[in-house]
Amino acid sequence: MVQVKIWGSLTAFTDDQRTVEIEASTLRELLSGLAETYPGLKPQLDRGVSVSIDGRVYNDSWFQPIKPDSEVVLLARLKGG
Amino acid sequence: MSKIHVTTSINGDPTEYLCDPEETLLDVLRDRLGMTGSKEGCGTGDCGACSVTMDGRLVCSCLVLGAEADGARIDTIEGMAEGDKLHPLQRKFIEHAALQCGICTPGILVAAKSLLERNPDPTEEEARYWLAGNLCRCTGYDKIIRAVLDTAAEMREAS
Amino acid sequence: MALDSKQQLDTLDFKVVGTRPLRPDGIDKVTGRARFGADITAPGMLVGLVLRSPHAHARIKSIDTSAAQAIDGVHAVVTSADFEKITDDDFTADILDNCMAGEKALYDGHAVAAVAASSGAIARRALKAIKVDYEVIDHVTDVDEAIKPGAPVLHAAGGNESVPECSSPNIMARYEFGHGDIDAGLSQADRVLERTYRTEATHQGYIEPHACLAQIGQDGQADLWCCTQGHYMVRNTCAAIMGIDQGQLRVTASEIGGGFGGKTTVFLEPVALMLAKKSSRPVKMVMSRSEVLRATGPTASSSVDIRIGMTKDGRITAAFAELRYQGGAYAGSPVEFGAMSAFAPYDLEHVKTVGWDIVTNRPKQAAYRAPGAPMAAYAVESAIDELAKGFGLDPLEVRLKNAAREGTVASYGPTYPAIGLEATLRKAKDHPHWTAPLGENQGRGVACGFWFNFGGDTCVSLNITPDGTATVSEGNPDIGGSRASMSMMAAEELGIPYEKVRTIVADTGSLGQNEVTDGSRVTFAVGLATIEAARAAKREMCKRAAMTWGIDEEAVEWKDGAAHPAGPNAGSHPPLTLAEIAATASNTGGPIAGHHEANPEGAGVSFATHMVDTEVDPDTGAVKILRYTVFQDAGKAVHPDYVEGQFQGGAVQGIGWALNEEYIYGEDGILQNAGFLDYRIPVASDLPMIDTVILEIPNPGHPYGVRGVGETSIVPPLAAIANAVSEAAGVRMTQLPMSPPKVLAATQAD
Amino acid sequence: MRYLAPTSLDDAVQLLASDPGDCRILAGGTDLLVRMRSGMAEPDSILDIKRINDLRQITAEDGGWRIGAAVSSAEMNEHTALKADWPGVVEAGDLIGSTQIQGRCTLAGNLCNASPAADSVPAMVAARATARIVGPDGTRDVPVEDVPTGPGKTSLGKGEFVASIFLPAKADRSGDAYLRFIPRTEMDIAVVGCGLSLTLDDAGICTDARVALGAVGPKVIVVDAAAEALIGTQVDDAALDALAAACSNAATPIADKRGTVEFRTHVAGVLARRAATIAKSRAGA
Repeated sequence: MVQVKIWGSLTAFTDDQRTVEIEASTLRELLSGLAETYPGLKPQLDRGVSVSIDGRVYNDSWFQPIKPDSEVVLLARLKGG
Repeated sequence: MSKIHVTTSINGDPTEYLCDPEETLLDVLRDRLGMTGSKEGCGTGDCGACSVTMDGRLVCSCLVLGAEADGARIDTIEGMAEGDKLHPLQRKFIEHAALQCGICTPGILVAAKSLLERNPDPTEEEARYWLAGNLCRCTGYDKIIRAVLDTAAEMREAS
Repeated sequence: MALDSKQQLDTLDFKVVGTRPLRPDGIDKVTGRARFGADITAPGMLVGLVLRSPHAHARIKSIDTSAAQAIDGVHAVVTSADFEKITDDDFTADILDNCMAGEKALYDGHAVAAVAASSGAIARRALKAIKVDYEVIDHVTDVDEAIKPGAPVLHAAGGNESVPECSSPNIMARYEFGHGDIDAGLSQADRVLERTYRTEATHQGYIEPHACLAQIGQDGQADLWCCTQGHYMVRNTCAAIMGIDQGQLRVTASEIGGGFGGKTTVFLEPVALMLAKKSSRPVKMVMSRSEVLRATGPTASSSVDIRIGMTKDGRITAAFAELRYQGGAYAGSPVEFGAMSAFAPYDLEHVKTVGWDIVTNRPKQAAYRAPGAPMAAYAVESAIDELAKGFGLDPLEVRLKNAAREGTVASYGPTYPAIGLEATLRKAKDHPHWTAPLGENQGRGVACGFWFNFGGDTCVSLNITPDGTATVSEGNPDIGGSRASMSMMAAEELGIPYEKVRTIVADTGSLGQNEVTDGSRVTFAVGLATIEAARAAKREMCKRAAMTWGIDEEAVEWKDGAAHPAGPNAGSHPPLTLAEIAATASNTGGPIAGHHEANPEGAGVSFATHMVDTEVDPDTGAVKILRYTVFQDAGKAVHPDYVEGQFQGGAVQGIGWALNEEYIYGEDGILQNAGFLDYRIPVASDLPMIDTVILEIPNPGHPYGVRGVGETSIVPPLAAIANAVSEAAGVRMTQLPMSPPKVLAATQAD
Repeated sequence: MRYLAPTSLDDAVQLLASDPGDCRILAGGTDLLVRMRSGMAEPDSILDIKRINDLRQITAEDGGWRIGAAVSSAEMNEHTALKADWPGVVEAGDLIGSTQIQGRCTLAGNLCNASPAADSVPAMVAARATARIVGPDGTRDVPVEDVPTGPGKTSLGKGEFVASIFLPAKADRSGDAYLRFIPRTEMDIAVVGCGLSLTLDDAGICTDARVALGAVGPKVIVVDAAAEALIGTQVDDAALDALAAACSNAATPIADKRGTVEFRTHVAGVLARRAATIAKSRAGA
């Protein structure tokens, strides 16, 4: 299980939990696991998120490995100027 | 609406064109003569990207009618280098990285050349005020001013 | 792992990277030869112009284009009725509605129709002949007014699922970040500062107005030339709007005359394509400056409430920010980035930010250099400065005391790897600027800033020519010298001189998908792809050398621009240079190339500290910038001149934002200053030289340690200048811009 | 649209008088072309006066200077003797727009454009300049302050235009100055402008003064009370305080995108004080 930290306004869809546990070994499994376990997150996941895995930010890479002890943080999807 | 026949000199080349009475010199240069080195950033004389000289006087070509060029001598960025020899300002702008996107560069070079013709030894403040009508959004002007002052020094040494 | 790669980076011995060669597009740009958006022409092209709403908010009851169409020389008229409705993609649907208003005109300048005619004069006449029946409705342009009960509503559907029920329908989204317990933290403070800060909307102010040329054949094959930060984005968006295959639309990026985020979306391009389709002629469209200001994408205006607690020795005990950003008439203000970045420079036990995305009757905002971060940093850094000075503490020391470091849990969630904030603060403290004497009515300000960087889809193709030079094709418009940087990295990797590499920006038919030039990503991501493409070419060249020598590929290594035999079984062969291998390529298997397609992730975050001295004229409130120094971590400065240029340009855009730039709307909701005369960007005489100090703390996520540098430099200036002006004027300034009337009023009220 | 470029003043008068439609005078064009581009002006004809040689001259006349309506600010700035006599007027012209604009813009054009914020107008008014107006009914000279009547409006009759500006002979021990306030250092329209001239006697007592304010009313304001505050004084701090108060008092500004009522009112006094200090030093005090 991976501990996923989510941002505050998403806790409305995770029973007020700031950290949720998802069975995942890749980014893809993480995102689909989140959507399955907490369907309320799906609209935001569909609009896009970035994910910080051990301090590095990933936007798209489905097969990015996640270790059980990885620090995983959901971020608003980054864009720039 | 009848067109006006204009006989002029552009960068030393005898040039004739027909233009509408309300057409600006900038439009003539860009759309009729294919000289797109002069840029339109505002069309109201506020940005200087269209700078040319007319009888040696620095002007915004967006605020000159094409018809007014009759009998005048117009000099544009396209005439700044002599053949394959860049004007010292052009060379120094590249050396000092005084351009990023480059859209303001032609106007600034024309304006800076006009400055150095009148004042071969400008202070930083004089250069900044002379070029105040040439907007640059990329560089913060630092490297532009350095390039102008360095060119002035080099040209003084050479003369 | 990180440490190993850091050590490797520290020992890299560069030959080309870090030098300052001349940029390859320099001569074109100093001679007027470079072709920008409005410089492109096609035989038989028509002039396209847009009719824009004169109302801030109006229902479009009907549009009668018959009189316009009847004018000789008018070849096409387009309204929203010509476009298929987009029902499955809100993001693109909003872009289309912004390009051509559907049911309502949502802001002054919103496009409602367009014409293509044989001349500009005829097109202007045609615009006047279009009759639009508007039902004018109440409007709102202020961010705080927009969420009051009874405010005019832009979109009846309201916001998304993140918005609490019963909120204003003008709230599109809510974001919350942070950790800890704010109230508990505040209770430990010796002083809690509560203030509201406001910033006005500003425009990127690129000097080149948007321009494009479109043509489309009866067979559906289309070509588009335009000035953009991302021609692949233009292709994909236009293809979706026009209902054509992406592969059928080839987009070529012209030289780009500035963007700063403002050219990361489309405004004219779909309209030009539709006009071209209806007229079967090429159509060129060029915006006027007033159209650029009224109807492209300025940044958000903001209203930010801050609550920060500090102990008298300068420790921040808790920090809270509530940020309200209006992003114009559609969802999507960058408030989430404001909320994520606001406290990112600090190591805080109790921190919370709440962001509200609000719509108003203004043009749809577009990204502007570190979108959303400068306004948040302005509020936070102003408050920290006021607290520090209130306790008589050194504002740099206070920042050092609270600075985020490796291992700090960032306010937006993750734990930081090695970061460069502390280094910029120490450099600032040791710099002579910090201790230089100040005169009467003068003040000094400092502030920190943070920005994310990212990678994104990237393709690079590198080809070795038969005579032994290299060409690099990349898919990102060169907005400030990136072709030079790519050539440098390719030359570094191949071991050949910089002059032997030429980099071009390829059209959408030549490479795979490329993310927009944004997120400070190009030197990082395209640079990484260029290095990998060069490495692939080197591997191929080593293979060719091995074949030539009749030895194993593994027994060949690439060094100083040549293949060398290496290892115990390689035997003795004179090295084969790149040129020698290229010369025999036809004999050894054909042309040699390397390419790399990837979505490089793992860009490092970036920090900066800015320091500025200002003088305030106590009689008029006029502010003069006396001295300015930027301290920023670049990871590795590939071409230091252009790194400095990014620092300087960002700082000066920040100076404009802080002092005189603002969108001014009248009571009627009409933009009052849609021109460079009254939208006052800094001119040369407003400024001193902008000094820069480049720090190089390598980014372990990049082979050369490169970090993005383009955006961070606009984050600290707003607060740094506000802190300096507040000190000089003797009164705390909490609203931007600090235009003379505001400064004078503040000093006189004090 | 027609473009007319007569080479004599008589031809110009005749062409303008006989033009059936909206015919605009083109001098520097720095206002007219901007208006045309924005659609605010759609003239039927444009009459370019720059090919009339007389109107391109700066000539000495009765101890003063006659400045043709087609003389640019840059040309005035390069005229040493004119600049020595009326530095305030020349500097005012030199503040209009950029270097590029100054190569084209004219005093007459700045006057006839009738913007309340015109930089050169308060300076000309302070210098007691007159405008020579030509038209189908002959020639008349009027004080420049009587030419603009309100924003964009002038007292010029049908077929009339300004052919030249006359700056009178400079009195001994006199000096003039023009200052304006803008948010940036260049390129802006005046938020407040103040033109001021004064004359001192041998003892340094002010014997004559004239003060004019721009951008704080619908047209240039001549502030007699401000002049009176200086006359009879050594232009000392007390006199400057009274001057500043009189100017702030006379200002009747509006609030707009360029400044508030309070700001303009206050700064009118600040600029008057600073302009008086410069004029005083130019007068030889």
